[in-house]
Amino acid sequence: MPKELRYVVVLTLIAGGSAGLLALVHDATREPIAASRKARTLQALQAVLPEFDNVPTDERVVVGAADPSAPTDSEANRLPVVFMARKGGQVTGGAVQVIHPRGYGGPVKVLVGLEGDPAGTVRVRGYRFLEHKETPGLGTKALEPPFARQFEGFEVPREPLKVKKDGGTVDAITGATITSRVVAESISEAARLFREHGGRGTPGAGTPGTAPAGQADPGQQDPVPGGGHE
Amino acid sequence: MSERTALQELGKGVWAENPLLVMVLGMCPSLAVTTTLANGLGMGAAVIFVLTCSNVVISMLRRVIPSAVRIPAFIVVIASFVTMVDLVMEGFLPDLHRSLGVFIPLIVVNCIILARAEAFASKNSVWKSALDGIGMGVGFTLAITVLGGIRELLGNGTLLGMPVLGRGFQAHAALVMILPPGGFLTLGLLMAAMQARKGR
Amino acid sequence: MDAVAYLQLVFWAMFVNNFVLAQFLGICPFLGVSRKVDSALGMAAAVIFVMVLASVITFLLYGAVLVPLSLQYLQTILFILVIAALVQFVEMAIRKFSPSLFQALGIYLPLITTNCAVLGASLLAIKKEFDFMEALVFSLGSALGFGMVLVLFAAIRERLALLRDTPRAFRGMPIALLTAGILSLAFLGFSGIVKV
Amino acid sequence: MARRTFRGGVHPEEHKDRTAGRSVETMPLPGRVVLPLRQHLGAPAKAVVKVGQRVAEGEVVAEAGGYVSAPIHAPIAGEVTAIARHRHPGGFTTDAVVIEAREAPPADAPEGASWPPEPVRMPPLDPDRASPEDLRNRVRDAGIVGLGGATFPTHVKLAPPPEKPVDTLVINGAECEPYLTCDHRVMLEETDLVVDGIRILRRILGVDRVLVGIEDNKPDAIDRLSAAFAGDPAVSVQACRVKYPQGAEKQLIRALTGRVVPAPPGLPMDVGVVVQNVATAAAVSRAVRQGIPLIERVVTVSGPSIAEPKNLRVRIGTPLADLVASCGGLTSPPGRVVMGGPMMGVAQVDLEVPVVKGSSGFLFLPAPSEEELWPGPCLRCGRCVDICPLGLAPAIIAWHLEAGDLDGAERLHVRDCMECGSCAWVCPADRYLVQWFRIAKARLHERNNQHR
Amino acid sequence: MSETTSTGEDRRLFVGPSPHLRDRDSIPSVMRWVVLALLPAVAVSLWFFGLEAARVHVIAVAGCLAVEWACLRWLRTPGSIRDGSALVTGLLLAMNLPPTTPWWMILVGSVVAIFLAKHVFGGLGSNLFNPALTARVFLLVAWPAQMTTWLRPGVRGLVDAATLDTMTGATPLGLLKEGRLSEIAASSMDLFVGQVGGSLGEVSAAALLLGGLVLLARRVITWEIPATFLGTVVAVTGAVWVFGGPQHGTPWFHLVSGGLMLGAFFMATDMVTSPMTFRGRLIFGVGCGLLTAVIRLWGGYPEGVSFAILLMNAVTPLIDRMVPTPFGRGVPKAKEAA
Amino acid sequence: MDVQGILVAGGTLGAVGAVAASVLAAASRAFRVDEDPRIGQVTEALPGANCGGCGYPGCSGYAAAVVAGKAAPDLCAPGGAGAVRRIGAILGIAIEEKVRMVAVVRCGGGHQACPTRFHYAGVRNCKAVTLLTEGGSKGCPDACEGLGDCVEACLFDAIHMGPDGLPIVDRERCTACGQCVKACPKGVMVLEPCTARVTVACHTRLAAREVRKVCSAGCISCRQCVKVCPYEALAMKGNLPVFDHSRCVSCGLCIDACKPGTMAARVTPDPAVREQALARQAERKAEEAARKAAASPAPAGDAS
Ligand SMILES: Cc1cc2nc3c(=O)[nH]c(=O)nc-3n(C[C@H](O)[C@H](O)[C@H](O)COP(=O)(O)O)c2cc1C
Ligand SMILES: Cc1cc2nc3c(=O)[nH]c(=O)nc-3n(C[C@H](O)[C@H](O)[C@H](O)COP(=O)(O)O)c2cc1C
Ligand SMILES: Cc1cc2nc3c(=O)[nH]c(=O)nc-3n(C[C@H](O)[C@H](O)[C@H](O)COP(=O)(O)O)c2cc1C
Ligand SMILES: Cc1cc2nc3c(=O)[nH]c(=O)nc-3n(C[C@H](O)[C@H](O)[C@H](O)CO)c2cc1C
Ligand code: SF4
Ligand code: SF4
Ligand code: SF4
Ligand code: SF4
Ligand code: FES
Repeated sequence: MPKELRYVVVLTLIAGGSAGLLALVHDATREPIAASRKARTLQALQAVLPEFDNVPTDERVVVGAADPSAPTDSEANRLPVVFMARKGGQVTGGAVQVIHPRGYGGPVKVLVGLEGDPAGTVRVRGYRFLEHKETPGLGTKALEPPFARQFEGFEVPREPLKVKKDGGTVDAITGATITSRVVAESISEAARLFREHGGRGTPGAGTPGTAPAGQADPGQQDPVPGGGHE
Repeated sequence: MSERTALQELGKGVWAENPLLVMVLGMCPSLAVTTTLANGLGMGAAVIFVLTCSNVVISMLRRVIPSAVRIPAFIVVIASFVTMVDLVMEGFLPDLHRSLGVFIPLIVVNCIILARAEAFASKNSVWKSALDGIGMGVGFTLAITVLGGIRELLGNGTLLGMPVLGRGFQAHAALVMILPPGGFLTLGLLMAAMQARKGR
Repeated sequence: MDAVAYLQLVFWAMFVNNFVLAQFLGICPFLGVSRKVDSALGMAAAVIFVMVLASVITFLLYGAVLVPLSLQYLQTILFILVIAALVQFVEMAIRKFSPSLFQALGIYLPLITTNCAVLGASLLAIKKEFDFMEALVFSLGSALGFGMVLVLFAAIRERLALLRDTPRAFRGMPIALLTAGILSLAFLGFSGIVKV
Repeated sequence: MARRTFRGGVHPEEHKDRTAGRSVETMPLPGRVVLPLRQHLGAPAKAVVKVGQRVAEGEVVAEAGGYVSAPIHAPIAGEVTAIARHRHPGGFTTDAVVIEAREAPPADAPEGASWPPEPVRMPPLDPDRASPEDLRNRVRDAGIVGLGGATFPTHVKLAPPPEKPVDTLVINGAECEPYLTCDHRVMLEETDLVVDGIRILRRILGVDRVLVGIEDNKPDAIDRLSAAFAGDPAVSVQACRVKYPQGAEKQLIRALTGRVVPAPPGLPMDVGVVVQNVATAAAVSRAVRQGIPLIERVVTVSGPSIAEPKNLRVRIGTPLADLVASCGGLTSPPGRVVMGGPMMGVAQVDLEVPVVKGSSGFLFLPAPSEEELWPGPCLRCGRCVDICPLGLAPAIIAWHLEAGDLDGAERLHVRDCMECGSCAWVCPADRYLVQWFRIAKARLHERNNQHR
Repeated sequence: MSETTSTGEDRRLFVGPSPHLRDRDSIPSVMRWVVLALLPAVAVSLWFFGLEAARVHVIAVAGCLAVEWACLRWLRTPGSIRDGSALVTGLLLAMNLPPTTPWWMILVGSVVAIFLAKHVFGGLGSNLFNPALTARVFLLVAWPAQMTTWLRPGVRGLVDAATLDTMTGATPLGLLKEGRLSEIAASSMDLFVGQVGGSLGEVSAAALLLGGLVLLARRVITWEIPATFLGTVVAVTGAVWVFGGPQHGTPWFHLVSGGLMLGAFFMATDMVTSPMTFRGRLIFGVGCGLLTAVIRLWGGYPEGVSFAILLMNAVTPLIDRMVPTPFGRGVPKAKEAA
Repeated sequence: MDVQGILVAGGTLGAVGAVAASVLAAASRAFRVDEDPRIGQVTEALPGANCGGCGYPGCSGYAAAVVAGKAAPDLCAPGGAGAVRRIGAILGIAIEEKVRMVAVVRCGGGHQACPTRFHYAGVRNCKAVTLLTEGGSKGCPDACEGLGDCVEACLFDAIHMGPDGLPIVDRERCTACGQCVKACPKGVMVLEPCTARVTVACHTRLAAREVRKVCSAGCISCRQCVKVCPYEALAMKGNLPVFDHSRCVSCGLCIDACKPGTMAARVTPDPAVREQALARQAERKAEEAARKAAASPAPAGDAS
């Protein structure tokens, strides 16, 4: 069946050839991609961390991963991560990546930068949304001054933070209470994880992130790690 | 169909056969990524590249490929270029890559590209196919840039991130414009305007 | 995941995050094959079939071939190759076994190949790290959602076609897009019902 | 007695009080009559007289043109002065025989011939002795057609094919159209004839069950007929709800028997029923007992522009202008002149039309309002869908038609529409729904003929 | 007609198709009744929100009439400014807005309602979506903050930006959404009468009910949609209340709060955008009720009535395909003549 | 990475491609459907107006019929000569071209010339009026109703309603599809060769006497046009003049001769043609006179 054979040959060659070509391109772009990813992580970390001289990406704890210091890609994506910042070997602070499952548009991945000592006072240095689907211009106001300013240097208490509507202290953005809640609760959770895992290099035994202890109201506000997909 | 000059071949995609506004192809990226002007430009550039390259390659291969496996073959060629764009963009333009999101791989299925491969490149010379690709790509880019511009301006109060109409306007920007309904509505009104002009 | 969670996933894919109205996937066939309810029904059936099948096959290929070989970067090209072949196969089969359906779907069957919704479902299932069942349910929900709005929209357009007073400038595509816009505005009402 | 009715329908203002109480006046003989050859459904009659010929009252001037057809008799004695095309009040033009009364006998008449000549009558029949066959032939020869408006030749209805046995005779005394009161008066003033006619019809059909349906706005007629049939177990007089179109035969059958006549081409016969109008029954009695052919009928002349609204006994063929004169003329120029009821009647171009067998009334109505002249857009309120007695979706059919989609309208069964007018009546936008359906039916008819 | 002379010489008759009688209802009369039926609720809104409410009513009505006039003039779609449909839309748009809505938003709403949702489709009778609701949802999505700023009832004067914050409160449904049902100060009688925050037409269930009954009595609307709509909301919220717990609100609470009465009697019943058949209207009402309840109970928005009606508007063409079976077609067929 | 990586990638995708192609190859065998490819080609050659003028359901229906030899290749009026040529090329047959036809309005009885008998209250549609009362609303039973069924019917936007309620055909746009002819309930629209620039704008069946009563533009059977035509292109048939299109040169002399203005120019006559015609007319007059003069002595006629 020469005609049919020709189909097979042509398609095989085109597919094989294309893939080969792509392999070349992939090879050539692998380095830049890796570099840019890493740079972006570091950039994000730099923006929220106090001064450091270590490589925070190398000192991280993936809370709840099978092997917290060598997690799989997907674990690193889904689970909370604590990055430590040191200067001269001394802990100056840390950045915690948490995933809040109940943003307006779905889960929000928040990177919270903290300053201080896991054992003592912990202050907020800044925060970023790494992945989110909050409404531009509404939910994203949570990253802008009037709202964000109240957290500058804010000393995070041990009890969970709440927005005023929920009976707490945090001023919410008008029309975007949900996102405001995300920020407040993520900061709280980040500080909790930082206190728990900071400085140890290994996760606290028996505290897999799926059932975090010390939650005041688990049904209402637990930024459960891995609680959502994104 | 009479022979077209090179310039006409290039120009038809911009207005008379504008792939988006006239032929209504490639709607998904046009609507999805046009929340900002910059996205429109970026997507446009990617499409110009893929469209031109795939038109050229398919035109070169047009005598080799039997028509029964034509579609899979074309699409593999297209997909290769798209993956290239994806990889290169991720490596060198990471920010743009992030905001265009899943729509970069989806350029593969952007109907414009396969439509041009089918309707034009598989029947015409390499040179003409290249011109067609560029023209169509530019036409598409123009259309989605306008779309992106309008939506960014009304929906966010900015153009390329700058509050061109002042902060007061920006504060009252209509969110809906950068949400899905805004895409449909803007494109619909844009097309109505085109139709009204043609009707004259 | 339990049954309720699967149902929620279906609801989410159909209503909250509808492919056409919220995700902008598959707009071309949505606008192209929605002039008659009958052909919309045919197209919806075809898309549901192809989409679920394609998602399953690509999901398996991804897990069984690309990941072990570290060839994830080939996912787009591989997926689309599979989809294109699948669609063409289905097209030939329909043409053989149901010429009337073929007549009705006519040129739109090949459009499924270039229907971003099908590739989108495959890619999103990977991106969202679904397991096999989730991927299956997700693609089914997405396809159902696509079919649903396609049929709804077709009924709307049959009615639009009977309108004689639509101003000239808006006839045809503009009015269809504006209708889709209002429809997607209405679909925003579902936002927040289920979060996935 | 439970008030019987059907699904759908409307309640237009009745306007019957101006004539309901007035007994029928017999009009003087007209000097000239115009007899269109199409006064019934089916094949037109064929003229058997020549111009110049003298005819006696009751003489056949045109014979039936086929089985579904009816002969036409001279309503007055006189000379045939023309056989030419003439406008018919049904809105068309057709051949007509014109007879003019003459003062003196013709010059070539035999000596001593009196003028006018004796009216021609058929020999009386005894309905109890004569065979059903003979009775039926008498109905045919008397030129009797349905006087309820449809003018279907009555003898045809009285001969159901053997495969469709008829077990019920329904007598239609509903008179649901506003303004009209002629059937009402006939029931009151010619009760004996109506009762006798019903018995004759029953004998011809050989049925054991007769149902007389009368809307309950005519309690006197219900009482009168109930009394007349008291003791006759086969006949039952039933009060029906006042609702238009209670008199439409399918609706009346549904109301009285609960049976549903299948959609066209379904006929009452398909459910074992024959429907006849009360005036038809009276005409049958006259033809059988007295041998008088159908040469006159009762006509309601009414409407706001007429000086003295009346029920008139009129010879067929009398010009409309004569009727107006008999009713004291017009008080104001009418906007519309309608033959029949206001819901289904036909608008007239002018008054130069004759009374025909199917003329139940002539109404002189005001001009249509601005809103009616320039209908608004359909609001999709669905009122028309709710009330269509046939369960059609008038608005949707009309959209298809306005968009030029005849097939769509056909799929929605536009052909079933009986043009009762309820939908257009109820429409707040005053759309010309019925007219669209007429156009559609005509176009579908043309298309079918083309295909043959 | 040009031949009609004023000298009275023209004795030509009018010739038209039957029927020659018409029901007295006309488009303007139907619209007049809707306006009339809305008046009690308008009065209540003026009572509770004073000048702010008057301002919103005036701008919305004037805006809608102006846009209507412009559209009739430029797009030449059928209808007339005097048919009253734009007036109804304007009033209903106002009823759907918070009392503090800025003037420019009301104007944008008028353009969306009359131009985008109505005349683009071909004017009166052709629109697929309820114009006033399309505008409301558009504004809600475009400017969520302004559209969810609620004045406390009883503030009678005009409000300026500086003092606004001190005069706002939450709507009962908003509180429900945030799980603060217990904080609702209003008694159920207040809810019914309208002593609560909300859009102009969300406040007084009683006044709206009165208007709705007028429309029903006058047969401007039929009972199917309001009955099934309200019934379904009560049934679903009732079931959830019984099985899911009191934090979801009682069915009575759902019945008298938010825009349910307005929606069920005045907006879902818009004949242009709702089904034309009896069965269709039942389906429509149940659908509206179901969607309203689902969005209120689980959705991101506190109020679901507008979305529910718009969504069911979209389903209406599909519902209308189910035309009734004509008389005599359900029974075994008569022999078809070929 | 390198060659191995390239080989793995190429091999993998190649294999998938091979499988896909094999499946398709097998399927194309198993599911073969034979359809004449020319049907598609012919469909493409048609204008795609789907006007139904050819008598088949849509262009593709006609294409199938043409390929099957069941229909003549020149039935598509909108496609014109071009389509015929293309179809001929596809099917490999030679076809001779027809004269182009064009729709013509054969009535001059607008609102002014031919007033209505009554006020019409109903659907603004010619068919509707004629169903309501036979003969329609105009004084003349054959007059144009002016409600534009023809305008609606034309898919090519070639007819517009003139100010006097008479349709005007755009001869450039008209494709002679005949839809207007079918649609007109009064028989006003007819197709005539496009070379005929002058037409009889009246088709009444009324006798001249009655025409005068109801219409000022109708033909009164005065025969002036027949007399004036120098080419003998006109003859009376019944009450009306009829053209012999093969003779008419469209000089327009008959237009001048027609008092009610029934003779109408669809395209302004060419002045040169007119000059010629006048000359011819003079010539004929002279001949006539000469013949008359020669009638009595009757010498050998000089033939010319
Ligand atoms: C804020 C942020 C935190 C991240 N944290 C981690 C992490 O803890 N572990 C990880 O493997 N990848 C993490 N990533 C993903 C990296 O961008 C990237 O995948 C990884 O560093 C590069 O791969 P490598 O493991 O070969 O260095 C993070 C990304 C961001 C933006
Ligand atoms: C289109 C749209 C987008 C919204 N996006 C967000 C958002 O991103 N974040 C948020 O917190 N609320 C968002 N909301 C508002 C929420 O639905 C909700 O009304 C609000 O968070 C309630 O908080 P409030 O009490 O501050 O008004 C959005 C509303 C709409 C209509
Ligand atoms: C809408 C409609 C209304 C009718 N109303 C009456 C009526 O009121 N009285 C009547 O006798 N016939 C009425 N008819 C005619 C009947 O359907 C039927 O033809 C008639 O009663 C048969 O009797 P006949 O043949 O003796 O006239 C109506 C028909 C239609 C379509
Ligand atoms: C009972 C009834 C309800 C109506 N409801 C609305 C409505 O909710 N919104 C609106 O814009 N117009 C409404 N109208 C007015 C009118 O129908 C509306 O403008 C049309 O939808 C425009 O085509 C209503 C009219 C009636 C008779
Ligand atoms: S006229 Fe026809 S469609 Fe209208 S109500 Fe009567 S039967 Fe129904
Ligand atoms: S009654 Fe009139 S306005 Fe209402 S749906 Fe029927 S046609 Fe339309
Ligand atoms: S004018 Fe008549 S023949 Fe000419 S294109 Fe139009 S409909 Fe066809
Ligand atoms: S030509 Fe015929 S169809 Fe056209 S307007 Fe005149 S009557 Fe109507
Ligand atoms: S671009 Fe998505 S379907 Fe065409």
